[in-house]
Amino acid sequence: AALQAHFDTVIDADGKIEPRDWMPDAYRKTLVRQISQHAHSEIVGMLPEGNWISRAPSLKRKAILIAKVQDEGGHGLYLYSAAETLGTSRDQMLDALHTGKAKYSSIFNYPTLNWADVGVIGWLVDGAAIMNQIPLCRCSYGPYARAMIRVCKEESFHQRQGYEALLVMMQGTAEQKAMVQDAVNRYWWKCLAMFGPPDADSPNSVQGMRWGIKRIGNDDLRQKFVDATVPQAEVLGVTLPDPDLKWNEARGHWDYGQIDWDEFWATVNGHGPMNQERLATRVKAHEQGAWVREAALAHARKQQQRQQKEAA
Amino acid sequence: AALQAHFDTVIDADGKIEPRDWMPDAYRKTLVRQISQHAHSEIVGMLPEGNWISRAPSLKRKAILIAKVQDEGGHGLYLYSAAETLGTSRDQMLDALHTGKAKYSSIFNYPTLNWADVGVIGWLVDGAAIMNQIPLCRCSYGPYARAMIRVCKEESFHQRQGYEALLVMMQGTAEQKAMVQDAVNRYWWKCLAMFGPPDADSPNSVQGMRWGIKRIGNDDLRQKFVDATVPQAEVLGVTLPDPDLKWNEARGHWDYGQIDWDEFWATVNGHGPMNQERLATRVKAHEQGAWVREAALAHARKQQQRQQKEAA
Amino acid sequence: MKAPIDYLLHLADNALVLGQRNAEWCGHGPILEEDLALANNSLDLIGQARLLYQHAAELINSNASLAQRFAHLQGARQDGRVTEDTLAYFRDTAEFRNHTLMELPHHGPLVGYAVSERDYAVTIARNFLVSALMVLMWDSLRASKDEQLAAIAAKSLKEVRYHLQHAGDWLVRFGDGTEESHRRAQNAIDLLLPYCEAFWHPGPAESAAAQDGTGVDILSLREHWNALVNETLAEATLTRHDQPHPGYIAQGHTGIHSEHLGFLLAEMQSLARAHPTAVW
Amino acid sequence: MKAPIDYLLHLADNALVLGQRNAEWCGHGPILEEDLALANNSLDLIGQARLLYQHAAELINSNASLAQRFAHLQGARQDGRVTEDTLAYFRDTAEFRNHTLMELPHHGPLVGYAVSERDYAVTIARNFLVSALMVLMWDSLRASKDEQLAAIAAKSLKEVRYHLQHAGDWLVRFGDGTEESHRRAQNAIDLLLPYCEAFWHPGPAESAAAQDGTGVDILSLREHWNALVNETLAEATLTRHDQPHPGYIAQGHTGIHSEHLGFLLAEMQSLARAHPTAVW
Repeated sequence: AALQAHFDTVIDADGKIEPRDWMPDAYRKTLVRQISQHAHSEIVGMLPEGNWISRAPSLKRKAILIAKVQDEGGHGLYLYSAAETLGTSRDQMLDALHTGKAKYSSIFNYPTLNWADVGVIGWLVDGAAIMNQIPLCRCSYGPYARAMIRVCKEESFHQRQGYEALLVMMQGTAEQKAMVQDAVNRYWWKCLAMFGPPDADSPNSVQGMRWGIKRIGNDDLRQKFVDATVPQAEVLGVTLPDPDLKWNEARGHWDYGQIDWDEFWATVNGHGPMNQERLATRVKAHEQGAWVREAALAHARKQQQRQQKEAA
Repeated sequence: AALQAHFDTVIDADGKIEPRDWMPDAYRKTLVRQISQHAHSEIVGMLPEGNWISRAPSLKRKAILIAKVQDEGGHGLYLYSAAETLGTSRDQMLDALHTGKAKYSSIFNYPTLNWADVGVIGWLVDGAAIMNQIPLCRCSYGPYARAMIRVCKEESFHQRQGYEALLVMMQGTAEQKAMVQDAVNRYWWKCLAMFGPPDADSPNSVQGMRWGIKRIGNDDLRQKFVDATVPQAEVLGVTLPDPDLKWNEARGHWDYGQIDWDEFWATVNGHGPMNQERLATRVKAHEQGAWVREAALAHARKQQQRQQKEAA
Repeated sequence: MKAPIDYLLHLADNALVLGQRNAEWCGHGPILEEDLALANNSLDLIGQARLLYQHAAELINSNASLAQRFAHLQGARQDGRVTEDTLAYFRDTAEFRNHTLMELPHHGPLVGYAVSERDYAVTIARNFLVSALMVLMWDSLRASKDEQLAAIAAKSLKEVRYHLQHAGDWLVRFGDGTEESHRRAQNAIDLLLPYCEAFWHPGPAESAAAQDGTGVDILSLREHWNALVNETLAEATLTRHDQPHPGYIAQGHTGIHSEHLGFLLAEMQSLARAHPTAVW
Repeated sequence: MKAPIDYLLHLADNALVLGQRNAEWCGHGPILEEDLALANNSLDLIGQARLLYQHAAELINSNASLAQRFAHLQGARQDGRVTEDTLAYFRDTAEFRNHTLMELPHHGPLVGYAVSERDYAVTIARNFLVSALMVLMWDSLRASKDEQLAAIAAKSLKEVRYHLQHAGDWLVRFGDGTEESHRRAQNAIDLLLPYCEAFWHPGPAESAAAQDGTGVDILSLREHWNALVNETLAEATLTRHDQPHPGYIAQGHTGIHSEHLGFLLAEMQSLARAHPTAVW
């Protein structure tokens, strides 16, 4: 009870909980779930963009894309580390991913179908992710907050790179412009859904707010995203595929149309276009890499034995 | 002895030996070796051309190429059948191929590196093969002779198709012409070597001649091929890569340069550019197809059992 | 009367893409006879695609607004006119109208740039599911008001009847063969059946063609298709698990493909695109 | 002084093609850290390739006879001038000058259109054998009379030292790890060592560069390379079976490649070639 009281004090004072501090089990569990889900998203998220590395249309874009996908892997690494400070191993988390117990961001269950998808993922998907993540830089759990500061910094860089790539394409040939518009058409609504169901339908939010894990509601974040993105789309010269999109003078915000939540939930629940493919690809990479990991362990054991012998 | 005498009489009279006829063991063995080697060559020979099916530059050429590779598989099939009449099963022959005991034509140990290779294989490789094979249509072993009649007919068709494809390319862009010349440069000498070592160094020839399995010497066939091909190259507008190539008025034949027999033997003995790849590909196809063949057998057995039950 | 151009392209792309996939086995088949059978299947499909593209090209060349729509395709033209090869080799992924089912690789579910061994069960299961549809489609299309299409249908019907026979026979062997072959066949059916849902969600071009009598009311074939499929699956002792779920329905026929088609086309079109003015 | 153009292309193509291959692992690695390491390796190599292609492009643009020789490459030009992308994306297979070793897929010996699972042992063994060479090459090339090339060498040397360390460490883990990893590593070494013979058979451009002091006398590095390789193989308990035989020596560096490069380039160049005038 004293521990709980101390915890509550820290939380109320917007202080940081650190790995060795006492914390409620539910807090710990929620954090592990959220951080590992975020880490999984980074790892699974390597695949849609990785899909275009071999075909990047210039060496410069190829290098930028590899560096970006590498950054995502890096985010995955330190998010797994942050989650490990809560007492769950990477193997346990990977196992939860591979058996379908853990989720990852549903946006990655859509295919990347043309080169502009890479730019649009930077601009819109990373853009939406940043909106979601910036509040987490102030999250109550120290290692997570610090990881998120680094993640957000790099994601902002990726977002600008993605947008810049699209700007160049929109100054190009008719085919290039068509690619960008096609990619925007396919990704726009999925990005709005990334902020999660309306607050009214979002059960985890209240406790998350209390714990300083979640700080802004889904609908507010979504609105913020729409407001920020509409002018960018205008500069770019693409049409956002929503006939209901219009400026609401009274609200001081952009109104937007109805999100297809049935489609969202179908995908979250495993019936999107690529759920099976993404997960199976991760599982296969892991399984086929087993002999590599075993070799590393076996060799380390042998080395250790040799050193012990020498020491003896 | 009476059997041997009868056999000799048939051979001397240029008659045909049929599967149920008595024949010397050495004759049978030589035939199995030669026919199966020929069958293997057809099967392995599907690979260099098959390499370009997916990339054929027009639908018409794609269809022609698939049909051609299919024909080669067909030749393989009835050559295996012809060899089976001599009491060796297809499985035994395949096993000999896969374990490296049986040979196939060494020409297929070179890669196909551009689209013109497909045409050049038709024109030069099939052309050389036909020169080698036409005499076999009169071979003393009936099933082989009959198979060869069909093979030669289809090969002649392929040769004309290959030459025609090259004619079209030589009327095309500079890049197309360069492809044809590049392919001819790589294949010309290998094709000359296809007729085998000079007769003086060819130990199997004498007995083969006696038995009516081989009817014309290597050097004569090679000369015939050169004489037939030089004018075709001129019509095509390609240069045959041999500075010593010139018309010899006295002989009434084209003189040609020295074949690199070291390179020929290195390749025959397993050290060519693609010996490992070709064989490993065949072995892999066979091994990975094992479950298909087993399924077919298992199903046939089940069917049979069901029929017996019904009959009972 | 002529069928809508996108309907012709849908039929042609189906044939070409599946033909391209099946030809990948050439030289790698599990048994020589199957190398030949698959090559034969592929030849038939590419032959059908050629007739359909030729028909489509004529339509484009003789219609100013269509000519305008395809004006950006500059490769493999003859005297400035669109050819079968212009349509096959110079359209981008999003312009292809084949069902997603046709473009899937011969293995289980993986992302576009994964690699995996080919699985003959996937090949056979797809050929079976597709041929069962095409037997019904071509049969109906013999009555198309587009006479050229009707003629193509009559020719194609004979071919796909054989494809259906061949694939069905093997599916039965696999399902009612060994434990491994049964497992592979069941996995393949489980993988592919959901993609078949797209058959029953026609795109605008298919609907337009059904309306004007040049095409088929595809939904009218559904029951028959189910019967064909169920009969063979039963004989093969395989199970249908395709309970309709509220999930994704493949949209390749409206131009939204899987990650696989891009790689297939990159390879298929590479040489033609490197030499857009060449004649072969 | 400038190195011969074909020498620059040889070095650039080596880096690009191996970089392209190694990037194939991205998202499919055996362990997340290796995904990152391979991506890093690939980034370094593509960075090297870019510097070398830029240098080569300048040389071409400032020399009339070279400009003529490359006039047929029309894609990705800027104001009519050849760019790094013109050289990377618009040359055909036979124009590439990389060692055959770089283009081999991550699996055992198979024909060009076979498919197979990737084998990380092949990846590691190749990176080791190549890095051992490049450490020596770049070290020597720091003294190149082509100052730009010397600068590129100085930068690249640091990178490949790390590559050598990384690949060497893993090779030792594999060789001296489990039975399976040892077998895989030995197979990979057996597969790849014969392709390394090509290092010691320089093409005309390499010889010319060695002669005029812009390049390296590659044969002078052989002993050192052997020592580097033998030392790590010994630590890895792996065996060298590469008794010189009178057989084929790979000729990729003179433009005669394996069947694999064509497929790699078809994929890599597909988008750029589909839009030759586009700026990205």
